[in-house]
Amino acid sequence: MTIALATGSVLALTGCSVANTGTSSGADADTVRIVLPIEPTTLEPCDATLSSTGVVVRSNTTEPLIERDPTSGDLEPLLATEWEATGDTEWTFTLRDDVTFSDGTPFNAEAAAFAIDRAVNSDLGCDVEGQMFGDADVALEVVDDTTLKITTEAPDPVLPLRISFIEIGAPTDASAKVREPIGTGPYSVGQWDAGSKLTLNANETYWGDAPAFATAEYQWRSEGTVRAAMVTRGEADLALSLSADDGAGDLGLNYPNNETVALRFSGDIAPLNDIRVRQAINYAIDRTGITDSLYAGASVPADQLVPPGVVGYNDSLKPWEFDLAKAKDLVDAAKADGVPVDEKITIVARADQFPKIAQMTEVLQEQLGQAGLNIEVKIAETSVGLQYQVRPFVLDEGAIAMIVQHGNQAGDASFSTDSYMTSQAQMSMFGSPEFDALLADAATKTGDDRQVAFADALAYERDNLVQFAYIARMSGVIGKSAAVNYEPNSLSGDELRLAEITPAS
Amino acid sequence: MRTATVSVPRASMIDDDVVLTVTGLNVDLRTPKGVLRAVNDVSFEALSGRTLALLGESGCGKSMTAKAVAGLLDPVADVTGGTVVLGGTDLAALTPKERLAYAGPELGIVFQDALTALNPVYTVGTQLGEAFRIHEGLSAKAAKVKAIELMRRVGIPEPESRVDSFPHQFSGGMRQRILIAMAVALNPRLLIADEPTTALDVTVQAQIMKLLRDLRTESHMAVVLITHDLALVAEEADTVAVMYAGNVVETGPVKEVFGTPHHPYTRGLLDSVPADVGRGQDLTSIAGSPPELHRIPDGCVYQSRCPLVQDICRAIRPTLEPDGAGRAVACHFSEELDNV
Amino acid sequence: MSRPPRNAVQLPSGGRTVAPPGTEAIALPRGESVADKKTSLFQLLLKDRFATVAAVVLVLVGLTAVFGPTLMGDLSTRQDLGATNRPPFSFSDGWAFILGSDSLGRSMLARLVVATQTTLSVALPAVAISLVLGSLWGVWAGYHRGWRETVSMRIADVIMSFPSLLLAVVILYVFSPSAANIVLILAVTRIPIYLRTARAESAELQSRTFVDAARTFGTKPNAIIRRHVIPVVLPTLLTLATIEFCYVMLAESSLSFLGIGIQPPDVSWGLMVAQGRQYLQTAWWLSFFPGLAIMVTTVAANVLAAWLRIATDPAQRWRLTLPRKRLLVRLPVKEVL
Amino acid sequence: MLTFLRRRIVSSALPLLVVVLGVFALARLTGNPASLYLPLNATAEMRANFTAKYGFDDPLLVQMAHYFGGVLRLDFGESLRTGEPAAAMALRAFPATLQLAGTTMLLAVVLAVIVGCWAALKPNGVADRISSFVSMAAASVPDFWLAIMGILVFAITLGWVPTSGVGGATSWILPIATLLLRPFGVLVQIVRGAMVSSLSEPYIKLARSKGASEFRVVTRHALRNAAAPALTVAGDLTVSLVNGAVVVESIFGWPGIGKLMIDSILQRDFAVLQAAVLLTAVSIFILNILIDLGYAGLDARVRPAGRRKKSSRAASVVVAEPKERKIHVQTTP
Repeated sequence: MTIALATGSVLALTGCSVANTGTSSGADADTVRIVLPIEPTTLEPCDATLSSTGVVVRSNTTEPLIERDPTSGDLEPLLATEWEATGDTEWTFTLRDDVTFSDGTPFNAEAAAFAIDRAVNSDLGCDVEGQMFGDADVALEVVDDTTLKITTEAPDPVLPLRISFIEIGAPTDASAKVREPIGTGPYSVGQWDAGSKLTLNANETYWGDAPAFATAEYQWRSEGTVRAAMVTRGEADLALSLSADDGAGDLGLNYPNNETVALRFSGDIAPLNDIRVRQAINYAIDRTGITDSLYAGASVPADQLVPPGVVGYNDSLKPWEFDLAKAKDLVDAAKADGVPVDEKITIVARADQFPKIAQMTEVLQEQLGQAGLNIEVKIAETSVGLQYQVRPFVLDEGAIAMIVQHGNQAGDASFSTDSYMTSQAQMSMFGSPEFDALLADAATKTGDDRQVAFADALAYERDNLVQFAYIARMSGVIGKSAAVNYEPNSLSGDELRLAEITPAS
Repeated sequence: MRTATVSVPRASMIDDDVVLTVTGLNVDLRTPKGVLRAVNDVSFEALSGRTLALLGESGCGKSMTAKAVAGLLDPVADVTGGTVVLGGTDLAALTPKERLAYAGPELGIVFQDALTALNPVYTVGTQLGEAFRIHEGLSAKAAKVKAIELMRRVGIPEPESRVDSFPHQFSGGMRQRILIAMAVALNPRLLIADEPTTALDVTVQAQIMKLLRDLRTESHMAVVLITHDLALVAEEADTVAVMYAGNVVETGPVKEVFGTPHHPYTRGLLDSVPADVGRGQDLTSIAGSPPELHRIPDGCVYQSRCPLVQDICRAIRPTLEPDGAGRAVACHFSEELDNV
Repeated sequence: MSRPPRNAVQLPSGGRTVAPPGTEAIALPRGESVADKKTSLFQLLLKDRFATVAAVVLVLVGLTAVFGPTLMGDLSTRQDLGATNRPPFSFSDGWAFILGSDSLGRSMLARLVVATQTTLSVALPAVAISLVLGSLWGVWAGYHRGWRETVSMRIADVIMSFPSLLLAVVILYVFSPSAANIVLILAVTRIPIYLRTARAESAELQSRTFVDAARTFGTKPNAIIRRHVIPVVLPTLLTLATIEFCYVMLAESSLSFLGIGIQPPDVSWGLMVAQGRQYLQTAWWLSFFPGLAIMVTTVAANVLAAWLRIATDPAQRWRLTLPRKRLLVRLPVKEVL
Repeated sequence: MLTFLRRRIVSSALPLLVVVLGVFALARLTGNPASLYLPLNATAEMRANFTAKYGFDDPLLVQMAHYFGGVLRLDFGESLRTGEPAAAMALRAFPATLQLAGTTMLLAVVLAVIVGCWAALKPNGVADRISSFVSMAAASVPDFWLAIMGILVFAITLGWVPTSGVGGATSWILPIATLLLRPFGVLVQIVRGAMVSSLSEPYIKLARSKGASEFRVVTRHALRNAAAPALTVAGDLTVSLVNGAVVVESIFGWPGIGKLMIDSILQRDFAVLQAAVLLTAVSIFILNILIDLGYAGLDARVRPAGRRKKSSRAASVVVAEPKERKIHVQTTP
């Protein structure tokens, strides 16, 4: 009646229809369908270190000069065929000569230099700059079409590793980011219906082997249950970022994702300023209980910030044992020395940072409480959580034990220690001059010396500083339908190489 | 007043035909205190071209009787006995659906409060035309023409321009005319007028009663006038049925009943009207108030207020006894009444 | 036409207090005394099985909220990582685990009981605050009309078109995500609902005769509002409040879903449903029981409110007391449900 | 009518401005978004650059002046997240939400009218109780729970509908069903209540006395009168659907304005948030005007000033019957 008419007219006002109304179900042998937790905000190659962007972009639409093997950690040639240090601060890269961008623009040293300069030296605020280069700029010299010289301000033994994070996009605007870049990868950006779907098409002029699927279709759903459901129902071939309880069942593949979860202490604020309290916390945590009950045994207790396979990993360190009595003794001892152990310690966690973070927070509160500490919890949305996580820190709320999750994707411990351990690091709340010196020394070393130096530094942190209570080495779950073959690796959440996916039949 | 444009009256062309016969009508009311008898064994006849008045105080069951005849009882009230024969059909035996065919063409009803009885969201034209649309299947346009004719018939000025107005844009008297127009739209045999003038002031009341009278004469309808106004009954009705506590206590031609009341209640009513009291006589009123439905005594319904009450009145309820001369009364002592 | 006698006397009305609509002309029993009326309201309640059940449920929920947390002690927080997600209705683990255990091995029953208090202590104050503020404001605006009405309605427009989620994020950012702040957010964002309804009713009432009459006696506006407007508007607003009670519980649960609701270790039904959604496929009971609790409480509140509305309305009360023509009795309760 | 519209627009412009100003100020209370957009180990210099680039260190009034300067040139700023024009993002997302909300409300109203009328025919009867019980129970289930359960049952177990996404007709079923329940439940109560009181009005008896069938009585006479309160509530519910479809949109991957808004809030994407709020506020404002017009269409008594063709006629009639009018006035005590 009239109400219906009024509502009807509202409906009619909407005029045009929802952008894309093509159905998304129904398997197509030429298309691989992937469901992500969130929509990439951009496909800009210099932001590919953001995992939402990188998972689509890296080694799919654009490629770096060098890529790192996620399993062995070795650097492999890609757009560059070889590279060597040609001076204290100078590296020379030899590039392929048979590559063109998907729009036909030739790939050469000029293009590579443009891309690196744009990512590292410009004011664009590229994510890769912040992640990998910091304030340091690099000088680029194009020797000829296939030779590129890169000079750093200070000696940098891991420059090739850093370079491996720079995706090379076709020369475009140096002063603005591009949403849909042109690259050299096996795929190029097809249709992007913002909000609902993104399609990549195979790049017909690709220099390497053609990928198995002609198109790749990305969708995004925020709920893990829904992503899992899409795979079980055959609406998607791969679903990323699942958890054990999302219901993917047999279609869920576990893989270690290199992420380490830890409690990071504000070691300058009482009562966390006493090392015995920090040690007590380490003893009070039932790590096995957490990994078994919350993660169904797919993750394991963590012993240090970096996972095995990373340069600097110390394989002699073992996870702290669960010993409540010892924890209580340590707290009592601190108390006897006048440490205000009754002051509250707030466990801060970022909501939805990783699966079951809220439950983990509750477990930690319970377990630390049993050691005789006064624990409160605060689960904050990301923006608020970041104020506790990075400088300038929130310092007026008493002692903070922040739950952090760190993934070292670069394969070198220096990337972790620079961010989390030196006393002035962006995400470290305290340190010591001795420790800083150890790390600085290690950073200049190469080869086996580097491994030993960082491993010793990590042992020093554990014995003398206790900046962290390491909790779990995480694992990820990818849902995979029976229609495709794919073997997840530690990088899968950040770099999902479409070329590695093949039809099952 | 122009009338000729409306279709030829279907009601009887001559007066004094029996149009409606109500016999032994019982209406029960489901209430929190249990099932109560609201209308008890009521019988009357309505003749074409004549007006029957149902007279009584508020709550005596006269409106309930009218609604039972019209089939408009509330869900809590049920007809539990008796017949309502209109033009040869017992309406009480019909299903609500079958009744629809009679509502309008055979029977019209005029309600008391025209403002609430008219639907505020439709124009009067729409509402006037509705009966034609329902029963004669006319188009909206044709129904509107009929509506204008009807408005003219009941004396509403400028009907062509007012047909699209809404009820709230009319005065009280005009609204009542519209209600009457609706009731007579299909020239029913029987018109029930339920306190049609109570909400109006005296001058308008007279205009409305004249309209009703004219319409009755024109189409030889039988009119059942429901009122508590003795003067109105005296002016307008041919016969009267006096009701008390759900029962008809006295009935007969108005002149006779009002002239020589045979029931103490009728007598009491008449005595309380100043105009009928001779100079020097005391103005009386009936002591007490009518019994509530769940406290109606076993014997005579009027026993608690009756000046003539005897033991027999408390034991046996008098039935309505016809006197053979067109009158009937329900009182053990009706003959004694004249001597009081 | 002869005129009716000017001095015609109209007959007196019969006594009546409570009448079904349309049965005005029938004398019905006179009203009982006030004391009688109160007991009869209770008796009336007992006559209506639906309403009785609803009342019992609400009383139980209320008692649980008041005494439950004390009775449960630390049972609701005692974790057992070795016995997580145990299914419900197994008697082997003792009464505390009759509804199973949650993802940290805590007793579902104990947590539901403790959550009752949090849930009600968010929902009830939120509804009460917005009801009181919104209604008074609306009645005031509607009574005075003019600029006060216009300004109030535009303010309501502002609140209505304001994204309540932004407000939630801001308040939780500037302050901390506590139950009190969630009450504040929910209360503020729901004020316009009452404001608009109260204004409309009050604007209509202020032109009525009995308000006019009060005005001619020189009664002050506030007194008129208090004595004549509010009592008339109140039933509508209370009905609205019952519906809002449901809305507020759901909104709190939606905030939890978005991670900005009640924060652990506090626990509310909404938070339990939100957290349990991760386990829908493996442990349905984690979100099912708290969801059921929300539903049962809401339905009970609405059934009782609907009943109360009829029971306190003189024009409708009779409906409850009628002997039925075709009785519900013939239908077993199960089928009716 | 034009006068009414003009007055309505003028009196609503200010609230719109207040909404946008409020969103502008409140959003900036939630802190500098730099840490969200920069790498975790970004240097202080990068932070300073970012802040300066977007003017987040300017005084609020300066930022506001800057923003509204842009708005006057129809420049609503760019998204921090995607770099796209904020207005384009909001306009792109809006139709999806409006279609979803519009279809949902249409269905909710139609169903609620049917069920509400059915319930009102016998107040307190079996139908009334069942419908009241079912509608309230339906409306009290948390929507995200319902959405996920719907996916598990109807998409996975039964395979009738797709799990999520915007596609063919079947992909609309679950989101609409999820969104439908609350408006439906609330509207059933409202329609029922309004119908009960409308059905007890004397004009219903009048319609019956004309021989109108029960269907005609309910649909033509009672419903039209009961429509006004239902319309108000339906309007409010539509507003909360447009504003509050966040949960359903996120779960079903529906690219609507609710999802855009919550993402913008959590990501401190101020320009997009402002554009989205402005767009919804304008649409709510239009909706409210439509509701007012609907009211006027439903009931001549509340027709706003300005459309005076008919009332001039009414006035002339009062003049034509001065006597009756006068007497009427006199006899009113």
